[in-house]
Amino acid sequence: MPILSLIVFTPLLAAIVLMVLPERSRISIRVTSIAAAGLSLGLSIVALKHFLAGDPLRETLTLVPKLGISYALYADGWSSVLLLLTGIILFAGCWASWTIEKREREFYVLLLVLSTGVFGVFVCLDLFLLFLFYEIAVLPMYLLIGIWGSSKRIPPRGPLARIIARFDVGGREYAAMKLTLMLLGGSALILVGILAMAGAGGGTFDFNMENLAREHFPRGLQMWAFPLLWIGFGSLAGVWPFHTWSPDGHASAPTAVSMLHAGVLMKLGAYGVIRIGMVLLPEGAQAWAPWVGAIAALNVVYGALSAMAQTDLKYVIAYSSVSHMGVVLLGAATMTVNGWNGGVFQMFAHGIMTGMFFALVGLVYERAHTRDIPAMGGFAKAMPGIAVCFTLAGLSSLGLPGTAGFVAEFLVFLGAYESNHALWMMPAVLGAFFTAIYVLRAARMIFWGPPKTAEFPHLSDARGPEWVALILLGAMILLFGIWPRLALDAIDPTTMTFLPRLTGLLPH
Amino acid sequence: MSDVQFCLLLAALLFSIGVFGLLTRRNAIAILLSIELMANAVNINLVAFSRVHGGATGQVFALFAIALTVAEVAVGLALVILMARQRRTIDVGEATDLRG
Amino acid sequence: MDPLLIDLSLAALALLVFAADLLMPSEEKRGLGHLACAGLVVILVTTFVLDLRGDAFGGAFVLDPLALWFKRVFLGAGALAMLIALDPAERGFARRQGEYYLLILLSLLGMSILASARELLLIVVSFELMSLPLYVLTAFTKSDKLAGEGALKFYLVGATSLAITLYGLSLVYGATGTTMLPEIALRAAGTHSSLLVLGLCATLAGLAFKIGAVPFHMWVPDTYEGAATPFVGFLAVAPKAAGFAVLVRLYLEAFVPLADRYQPALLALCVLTLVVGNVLALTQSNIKRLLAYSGIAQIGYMMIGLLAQSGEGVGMLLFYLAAYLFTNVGAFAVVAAVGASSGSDDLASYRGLARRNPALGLAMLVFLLSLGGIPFVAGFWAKMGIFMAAWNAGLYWLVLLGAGLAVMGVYYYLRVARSLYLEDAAEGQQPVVIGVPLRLALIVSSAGVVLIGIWPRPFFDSALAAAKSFMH
Amino acid sequence: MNVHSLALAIPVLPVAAAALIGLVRPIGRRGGLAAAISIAAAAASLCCALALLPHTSAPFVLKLPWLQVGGRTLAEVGLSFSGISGPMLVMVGTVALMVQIYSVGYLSDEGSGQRGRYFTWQSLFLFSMQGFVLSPNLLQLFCFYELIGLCSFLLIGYYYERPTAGRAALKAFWITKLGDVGFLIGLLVAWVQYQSFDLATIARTLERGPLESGAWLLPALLFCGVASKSAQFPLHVWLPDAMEGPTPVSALLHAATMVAAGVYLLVSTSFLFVASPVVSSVVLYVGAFTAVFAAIQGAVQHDIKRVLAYSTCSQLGLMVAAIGAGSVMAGYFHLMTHAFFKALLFLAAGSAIHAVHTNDLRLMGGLGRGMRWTGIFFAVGVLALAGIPPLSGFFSKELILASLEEQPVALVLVLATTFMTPYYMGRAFLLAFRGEARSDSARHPHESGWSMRGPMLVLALLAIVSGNFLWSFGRMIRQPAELHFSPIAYLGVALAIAGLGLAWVLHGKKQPAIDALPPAVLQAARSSLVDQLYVVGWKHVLFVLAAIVSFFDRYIVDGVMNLVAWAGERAGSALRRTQTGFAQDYVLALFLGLLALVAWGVWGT
Repeated sequence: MPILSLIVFTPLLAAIVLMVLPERSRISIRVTSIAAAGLSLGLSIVALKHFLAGDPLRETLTLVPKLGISYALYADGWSSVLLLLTGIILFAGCWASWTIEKREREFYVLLLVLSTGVFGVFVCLDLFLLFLFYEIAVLPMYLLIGIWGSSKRIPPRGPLARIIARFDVGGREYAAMKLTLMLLGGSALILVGILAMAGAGGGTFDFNMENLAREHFPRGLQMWAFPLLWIGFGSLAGVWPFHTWSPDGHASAPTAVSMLHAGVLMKLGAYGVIRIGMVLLPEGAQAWAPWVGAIAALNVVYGALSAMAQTDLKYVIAYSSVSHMGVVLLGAATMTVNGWNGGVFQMFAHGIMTGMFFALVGLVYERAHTRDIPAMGGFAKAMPGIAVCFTLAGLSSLGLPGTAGFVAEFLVFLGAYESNHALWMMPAVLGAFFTAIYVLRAARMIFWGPPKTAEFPHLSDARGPEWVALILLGAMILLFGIWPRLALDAIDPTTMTFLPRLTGLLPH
Repeated sequence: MSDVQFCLLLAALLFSIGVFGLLTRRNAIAILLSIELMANAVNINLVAFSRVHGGATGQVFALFAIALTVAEVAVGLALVILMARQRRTIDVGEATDLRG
Repeated sequence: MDPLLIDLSLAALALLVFAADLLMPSEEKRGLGHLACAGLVVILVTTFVLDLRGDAFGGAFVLDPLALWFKRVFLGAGALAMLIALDPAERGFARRQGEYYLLILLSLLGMSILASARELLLIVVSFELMSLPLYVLTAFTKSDKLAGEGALKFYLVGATSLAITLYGLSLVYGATGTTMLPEIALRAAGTHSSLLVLGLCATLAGLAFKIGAVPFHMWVPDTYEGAATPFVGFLAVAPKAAGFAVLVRLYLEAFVPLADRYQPALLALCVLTLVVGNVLALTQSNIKRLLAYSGIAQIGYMMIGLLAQSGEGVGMLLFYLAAYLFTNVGAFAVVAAVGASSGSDDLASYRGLARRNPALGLAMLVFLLSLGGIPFVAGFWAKMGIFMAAWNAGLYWLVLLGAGLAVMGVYYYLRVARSLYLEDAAEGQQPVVIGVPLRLALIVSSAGVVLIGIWPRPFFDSALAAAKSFMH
Repeated sequence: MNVHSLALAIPVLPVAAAALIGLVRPIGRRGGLAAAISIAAAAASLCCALALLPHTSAPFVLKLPWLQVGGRTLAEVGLSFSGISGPMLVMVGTVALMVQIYSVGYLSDEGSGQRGRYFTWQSLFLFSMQGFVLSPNLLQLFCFYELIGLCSFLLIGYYYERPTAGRAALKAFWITKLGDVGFLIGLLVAWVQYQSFDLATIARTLERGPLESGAWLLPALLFCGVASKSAQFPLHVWLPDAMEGPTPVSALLHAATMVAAGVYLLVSTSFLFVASPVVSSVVLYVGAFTAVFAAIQGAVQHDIKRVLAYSTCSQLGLMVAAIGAGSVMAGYFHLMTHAFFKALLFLAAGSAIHAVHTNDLRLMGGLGRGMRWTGIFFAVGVLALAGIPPLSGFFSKELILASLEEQPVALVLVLATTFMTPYYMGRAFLLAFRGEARSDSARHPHESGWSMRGPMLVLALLAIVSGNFLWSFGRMIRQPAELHFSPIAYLGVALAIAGLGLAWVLHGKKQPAIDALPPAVLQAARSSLVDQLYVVGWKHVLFVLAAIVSFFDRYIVDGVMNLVAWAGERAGSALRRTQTGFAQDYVLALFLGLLALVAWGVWGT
């Protein structure tokens, strides 16, 4: 049974089914999409099991031999963990969109199409197909944010006020356009980078990653191709200064989309940087590692500090994503076993955690009708469940032991300290501390203290379907925090197969 | 200088005059005439070259070219008439509704 | 089979329509349209069923896979244009519609011959046979001032460029003493006469006008805006393809020995076209002008295929043309539909189209995505192929530039998509209703776009094969 | 039931209780049931600890690989039971159990759901603490250390609707976290230096021979963690504010768990400190200074709980100083005895507060009459803390003084402390329980019920007798335990009695003076300078920095992006002007193009 293809294309099929379903029967629409998501989730668990059992899944089929394009899927440790992440977030996201009313069918269709793209990128061995899936994953965002998003106008100040006013910064259409263009710009660079590798043979193309991994590209090519891939994928991973789409994008997007985008799509970028940029271009990666690491370290602190200064809850979370993705890329840049394991684990941990955050923000917003933190207060009495979940997610994001976030960050710190640039560890640790400050501060202002207004005490706690996402994600945070080997035992072997390509060049 | 080169020079001169007229005159008819001039320059070229290479190719080419330009100008005149009908003028400079 | 079959049958079809036009009473001339359209489809089909190749007139006329590919593009464009035109013609100029179809057929005949011509004189004649009807068709709606203006500009620039082309060709003839392309190639190999170079540069200028490359593009937006939309769909595709046919024949066969002389000029044209086309499209508010400028940008991408100077390059150019055919004709079909219902081509009249007519909105979205080069629609593979060809030809930075500008392109295509999907219809905007033929055209073109997008392999294969047969 | 499962049961029972109460809503909503479960679990876990106590002679370790990296084990999770952890387990278990029982009475008027939450955190807290005590390696120590921080955060913030509670809770969490940053880095250092987190392994490596360089790094970083949790100067600022929590919580925090954790960490990693004299002396002086500093602060407070808080702070200083001086025995034993009498003091203070509904000494007075039991308990606590023989405090303080004989400076400081401690404790006692009542609520206080008195009684007994456990304790942790009655010891006792006497003289009258110290001292002691520094760093450095960064992001980085788009549009509309609409301009462009092409073609190459 082609399990991987099923994982990838189940959402797409569901989307097609949805298109023929009547717009009216909302329950059947929801059920279909949730069922599809659940199926993908279940199968991705199967895929993970297969890898742990020692026979990873693989599917191959040649598409356009003249152009060296083939349909090759392969679930290694990283892929299967990230598949699992995607499955979880998608499933939770479908539940979290329970309250969508406006043009519900189109919403779910786009959501599912997008997730097909994401699944595809994670399992695809053929760079060309990977690029295709990448674009599918990015593009529906435009409509998803543009149609279902929410606008928050920031009255423009400062030197560039006039221009910023022109572009109605914070508006959802602005956010959607900026996100789409920046990510497509990134994908243009990726395309060139991919062509550079695939065409290096000269005359003919070969897009298969495994074949390319066997090649040894000339140093010159590696030197300029790596930055292309790094910036290209990095712009999706929120690498400074190409992160600016993410605060606006995540803030404007509807709940489920924020969950998927921050939870999974940003991982596509990081995955690309490591799996393609670093693994296929080891020398380039080695040469550029100081830059990658330094900017990643910058990301961590920069994101954390920006988050500290925000008053819009969604912006806080969005900037925290920027900071946490910095941790991922830092782990990648260390080029140590711990660093890479930590980086990939952080992808998973942060995905779950930020997904939970956005789900909660959505719930809070639906109830309080504001995202302005100072305007909130004393919600803990009205919505204890949400308060607990928010605190849990916060603890994971500040890397408290017992949550998934700790394992990831600890491994990355360790990797950084072991690496040739021991000092990278400092900003990372500092960033974690800052996270403790802004996350708990936000939690206190929202949930603690006396209620700010009279109706706050009468707000309702999460109920019914809303619990599903929260419980699922919360359980994951704890499960993988207490017993990280569930994921780590899959991540580690894959790291050990890839890393030697780089460490072989290390001057130890 | 050989007579061929003389012919080429003449043609080039004629062509340039055509270009000049084409760029400077506003009257549609005048512009058509300038285009005619340019086309005739071509014919001179062709004839001259056929002298060089011998054979009839050049002359045939020239004949065809003449025929073509005639057809071309016929269409042109039709368009000018249309313009005259629509705008009561044949000043090309008047027709600038489409721009940007 | 007789290599002239296609062209002869086209001519016959034209005559048939002409005769029928004379005989038919002026009420049911609509039948002519059906007749012409059906005829084109039949011819198109025959090109697939019969195995056609060979040459005539001592090699002056050749029917090789390359020519065949171009002819199919022309025929397809013609047939679709007819379909789109049926209703508007009935509404706009019911009594004269016979001429309309006749002129399109004649222009098609010209193109079809042009694609096979390997002799300068034949090229010139067929080129004119193609161009003259286009001038007339542009001005076909006599009552419309804009149409007249567009036609006049089109004509002036066209006539001038014809003169320039002729001048250039005369020099070419002078320098080589022959008009047969293969001969020219042989003789050119030896010489480096600046006369010849002058000639082929002048010719290049003339042809650049036809394909609308910057700076010879300025007629394009005005003509598109002025002319009737159903015709623009045709004008935007077929003549451009024809122009590329000539360019390929002349510059990749006859003038190959001088490639290093004209390559830089061609490169400059290409870059200019890419940049200016995209930048100018950024701020357009009239959909036809927007599509005109974006079309110019598309031409820039096709020229990359030319620049690659390789069989792969030509093959990808052919593929691009096929994709462009469906995409662009389809897009203009939508414009025609909306224009007919709202009477305006302004972007504003596309607000909330996705709600007013979901099918139409979706079709437009598909075409826009294809123009923007987004995966799973034809345009993506077209750009991709061009880039890969360019890469193999070592034009790395051109690929980078192209890819970057493609993003810029996405911006203005998304602007349209935004008014389709994100904005709500202004009050008073009715749901758009479209007639059967137009719907048919839309179905065909969008089906083509999606099919190529999902399973491009057969198209790639045959395009590359055609190119291989030409660039041995 | 074998020892392993006993050891396992110690942390597992409380966490099971916590899960039960926290996750099963029906139980969580019934406060009484929750309390019962939690207390039962605590009791059971205490029993296990007691049952284990005889086996300290046969230490054992249970391990499970927790992180597998690069094909080998990076870190393990497990239990290590030894003479070090044995007594601690019992102490923690006892105090926690007593506090929980006490809480039933103390929180009787709380909402039932609220109590459910309270006992969830309590059980979780017990779990974290016992897990911490049983940790075999640094990583696990760190994990539970953080969990302890979390639990105290939650408990301090128990009254979450009080703004002050929230702030205090966060302050505690952040400051301890700040110290833990050091601890965390310490972990990294440990891994790079010793390739292991396992304490035993590290110890063995050290025995084989000291590191060639950087041996000071690890202990120094660990001490950051210690200082933050055990409230050593300058990281002590969270401790007084932590009084926002319910009084039983303060008792737990200050006696058995939060602050004890720091000292226990110091104890269990003492071999690292031995290896680097520099750090040890730093530890010594920081401890000694904290002892005096806090003692001065304690002498000027009006809030009875704050007095106790500062006394905790200063006692911790003594323990740290002792360990810094190299006598683990002294520090650790003082931790034990202190736990009992400090818990007692807090619970007694709590019962007083519960009666008077205020913490303010100025509004108390004469409570001894109405609440005889409480008064006696408090008095016992005071005497024990003062180190009056034969109470428990005397023994441990003896050891500490003895351990400092070679350290003149520290010795002086500690002696000063031993003089001041009895003074301010005596002052607190006299102001609260003797003299005239100074407020209506203080006039007719009613003694609290047995659910509160019982635990106090137990603790009082322990506070009196636990000193005699010294020798068995010494056997357990395999250290020589003897009291040598040196002159310093006598001096210590004399100073203690002097301190009490001074308190009696200054505050013993019917209308006692609240503050007897010279105003200058009061001024100096009350101006919380260290706090100010934190506030400055917080408000005027961190947040200003954050504001700058986010401005930069929004208007510079983002601005550039927008600028690019803007430039594109400008270029577009500029180019549009070239499209004039004049046919002849088009022709002109055509010719210019032609010229360019020709020029390029003919002369270009």
